[in-house]
Amino acid sequence: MIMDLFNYWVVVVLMMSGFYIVIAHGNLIKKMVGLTIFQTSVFIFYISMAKVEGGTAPILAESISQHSNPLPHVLILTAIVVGIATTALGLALVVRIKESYGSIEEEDIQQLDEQAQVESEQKTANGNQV
Amino acid sequence: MDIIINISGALCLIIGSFLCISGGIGILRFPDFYTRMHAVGVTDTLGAGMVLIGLMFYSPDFLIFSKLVMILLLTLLIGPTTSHVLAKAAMHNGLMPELAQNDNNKNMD
Amino acid sequence: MIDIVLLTLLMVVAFAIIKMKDLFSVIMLLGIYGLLSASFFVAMDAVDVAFTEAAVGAGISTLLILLVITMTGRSENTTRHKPLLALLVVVFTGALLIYGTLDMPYFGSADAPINNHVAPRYINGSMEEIGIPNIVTSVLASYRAFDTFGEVVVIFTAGIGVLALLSVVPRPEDSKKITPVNDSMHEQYLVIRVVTKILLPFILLFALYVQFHGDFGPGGGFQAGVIFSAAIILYTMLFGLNTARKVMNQSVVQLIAAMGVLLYACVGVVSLLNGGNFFDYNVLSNDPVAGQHLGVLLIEWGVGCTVASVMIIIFFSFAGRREMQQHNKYVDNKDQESSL
Amino acid sequence: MISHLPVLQVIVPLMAAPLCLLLKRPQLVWLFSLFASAIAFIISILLLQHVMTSGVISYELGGWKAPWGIEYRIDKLNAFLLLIITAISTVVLIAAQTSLEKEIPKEKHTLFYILYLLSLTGMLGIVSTGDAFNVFVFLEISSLSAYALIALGNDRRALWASYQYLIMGTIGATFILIGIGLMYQMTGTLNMEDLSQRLPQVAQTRTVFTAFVFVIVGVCLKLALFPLHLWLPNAYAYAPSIVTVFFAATATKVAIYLLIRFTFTVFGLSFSFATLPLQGLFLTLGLAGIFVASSAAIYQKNVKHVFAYSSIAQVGYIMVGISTSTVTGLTATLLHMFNHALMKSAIFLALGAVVYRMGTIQLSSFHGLGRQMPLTMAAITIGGLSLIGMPLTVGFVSKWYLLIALIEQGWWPVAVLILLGSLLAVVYVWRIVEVAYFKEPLAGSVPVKEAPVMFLIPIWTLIIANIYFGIDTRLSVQVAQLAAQSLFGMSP
Repeated sequence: MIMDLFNYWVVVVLMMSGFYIVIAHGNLIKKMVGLTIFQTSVFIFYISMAKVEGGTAPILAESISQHSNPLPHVLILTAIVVGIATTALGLALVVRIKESYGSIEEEDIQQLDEQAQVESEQKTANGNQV
Repeated sequence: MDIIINISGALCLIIGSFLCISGGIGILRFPDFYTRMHAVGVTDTLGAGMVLIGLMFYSPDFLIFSKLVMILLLTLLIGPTTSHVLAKAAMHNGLMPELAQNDNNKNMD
Repeated sequence: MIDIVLLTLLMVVAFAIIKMKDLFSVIMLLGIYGLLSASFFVAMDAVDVAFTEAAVGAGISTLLILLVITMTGRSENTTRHKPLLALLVVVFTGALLIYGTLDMPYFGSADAPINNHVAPRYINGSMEEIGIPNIVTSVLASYRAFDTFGEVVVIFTAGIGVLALLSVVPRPEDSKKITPVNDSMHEQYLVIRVVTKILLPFILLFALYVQFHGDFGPGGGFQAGVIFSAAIILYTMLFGLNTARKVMNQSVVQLIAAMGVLLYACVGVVSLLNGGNFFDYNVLSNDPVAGQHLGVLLIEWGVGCTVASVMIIIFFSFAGRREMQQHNKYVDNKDQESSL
Repeated sequence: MISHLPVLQVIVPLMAAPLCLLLKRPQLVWLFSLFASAIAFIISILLLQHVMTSGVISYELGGWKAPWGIEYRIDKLNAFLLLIITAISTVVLIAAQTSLEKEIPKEKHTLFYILYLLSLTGMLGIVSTGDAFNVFVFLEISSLSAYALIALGNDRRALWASYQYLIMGTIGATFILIGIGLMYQMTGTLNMEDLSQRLPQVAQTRTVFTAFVFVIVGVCLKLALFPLHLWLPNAYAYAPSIVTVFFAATATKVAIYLLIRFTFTVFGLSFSFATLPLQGLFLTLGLAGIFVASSAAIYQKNVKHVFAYSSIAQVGYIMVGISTSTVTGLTATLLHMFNHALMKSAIFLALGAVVYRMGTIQLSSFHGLGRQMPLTMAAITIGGLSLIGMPLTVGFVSKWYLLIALIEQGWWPVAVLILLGSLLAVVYVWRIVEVAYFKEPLAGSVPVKEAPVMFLIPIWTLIIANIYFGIDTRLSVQVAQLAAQSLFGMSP
């Protein structure tokens, strides 16, 4: 039982390390890296379940009778593309954030936003007094 | 005939793996960037080459043999180039070899 | 056995990524992570997926992140916000997943539900119905053609999104100025430039091989598109963005991206007009199997075109943004000097 | 051609998107996307008619039978949703060009319309499909375009909001992917109809339980259920006005649709409400959402923030409706989805008009606006009344049904709490009305004119719809009731 499910448990640990990076780290690029690891680990999970003991790659040939399951492969091909699309868009956002905030650390950005908020409120308060 | 092919194939694979391992040890043991580059560059081109040649001995048909030849050519072309570019980039950014630095220091003394 | 070794390596790399502060090493490790998972996919018989993961996970995405850290800096702040809470969430989620694995069919078992319901039809019937040895391609391009269509639209969306976020209005002096190919740097790049020039035709040829060979072995439009764009990206990196833009005109590339999606959709529309359902390739020709062949061929072309051109668009946008930033910095410095 | 309507519904806006790239001229692109959206709207009307008269339509893509190929399956529920989405999209697009002029640089207009159409396509695809994995693919189309659209806002906070949304949205989508994978592993199928038949055999396993939890959490991230709502207010507040209108009216509805589809159809009512304490969970979170978000709305300075928080509160009402798990409760939920789309789109569109004239959306800039922009302010007021649930507006109808459902169950305290929640809505709407009608314009502020016609037409179309469906409830109530009944497996 332990060996039979061992692969899945390792995959769960991989997923969770990616997930941890996403939520615990403040650096925006590191977050994207974490997201990629999280997604890749989910792909590993799908591909693991497609494996059939003694099977071969799902390409038909005369001498081969047992194939691994092709359907998860198809799903993951699609999911990989979705993953790179998300990464590209996320990175584009990071570049723009760096340009306009001057930082890619979550804490700095939140601080800058709060400052801007306070300043604009002071400005409106002054405006009301005038 | 079969025995000769098997033995020579195995020999190539063993030499190749030995070279790869020595390259790995080289990365860990050598003192600075350039000597490490040397360890990786030389042994990986040769190591990978030997493994590929070893695999060629075992290849069942001509198609796979020719694919292996192509991979070999590619590694022969790319391996040295990447080593060269890496070393050059390091040089360009002012990274000096450790031995040269030692010499300089001695001269200054 | 080999899968356990690979999984262990993956775990080591993942933990190293959590620990590392230097983003450059993190990205290198991410590339290694992609390559290791690609090797794992080969061990799991998923050759098509391995091919894609190697091209995307270890190739394009690593390259993109590297390009981004040249603009954003490579060190990470040490402070983490609420690491305990995050750890709690993660441990809870992980525990739930482990709990869920307990009733799963065992790894590699042939009598698991997934091997006995939908999939057998693909393995046993696809040769007669579609006539292509690579089952993954048959499922991808015919049985679940609409998913693949969605995938092409996703990548198109990403291309348009990146363009909307990063596109720079070209400065007028750029188009007039004829920039020489960085001659001062020529000597430094000499070897790699020569080698690249030798390799480029082979890379492009390989892309075409992957495109057409997808029916028989691993490969297909997506992998071909990524390889093709990799060749262009290599060229851009060595010969400069402006030179590459002269080779690949950006608006033409955008046009090709749109045409790829439209080509894919039009295959569906034609099958509609011929009296079948959307993406029913059987009606494309008198003989159903020939129709399937034609349909698969055409949509793979659509996928290849869109993927290649979107990847190029994405890379050009990032590189163009970087160039603009450097130009602005240069101008700023000059202004400061002149004011002094 | 009529039998191909399900796929045309999605394909028309989808193909229009790359075609826009070929047209180049922003004006043309705008007209073209308006045209495409209008065609989608007509198709959705035809589909709804067809479904009401002759039942469920199943469309096999690629001609492959259902568990092997991908199936589009249109029943009353998704036909209703399709109608909401396409109607709002079309009406909103009318004002798009005028609004964009002020908010987005000219050279990005074409890209904006392409992303808008792709986002529309994604939502329509999620709603039409009968295949679990296809849901994931189209979910990503709509989310990716949403991230890009939100980031087009001209405040730098739009970028940060969009990034946060991207992280949360991708985590949500990955959770859904994990859930789908687990379900697939236990049943071997991805088709929803097939899943619903095969899942009961393995319903007792721990794997299916985990799959259910992951799907529900993933969807709840997308629909901004309290306490997973943190990405929403900023994303709505800093996006371009048109994007806010479109997403506020449709995006959360699509996520709620997914929730209903997975809990009621795929996992089945008995499984969903028996294995997890969903009833209590949804009720608690829904009520908490209503109170927390409504009170937060009261303290906002930015008017878009006020109504963004109000959206989270409205999600709370919808969840309370689902938690009753009765036909009446679900009818109230579906009705509220329709009604909320109507009122929120009207309000946010009117706010867009204010931005067009004033260039800002702070509460302080609303001083004396009731006299300067009477038609726009009237629209905001009527929309606000509808949010509160005044009789003669649509808001009243859905709250009424919700109360009936709660009283049927005998949940008197909850009914009282719902009424209290509406009082909070009175407060935050009143703040805006008070400033606009009873305060003098700030000294030194430049007087502004009424909003342009291209704004007033869609705004007042929506407001009239708000009142019409508040008085003549036959159509909406009937459709919602039939859809709810079909989810419970009753044939009308």
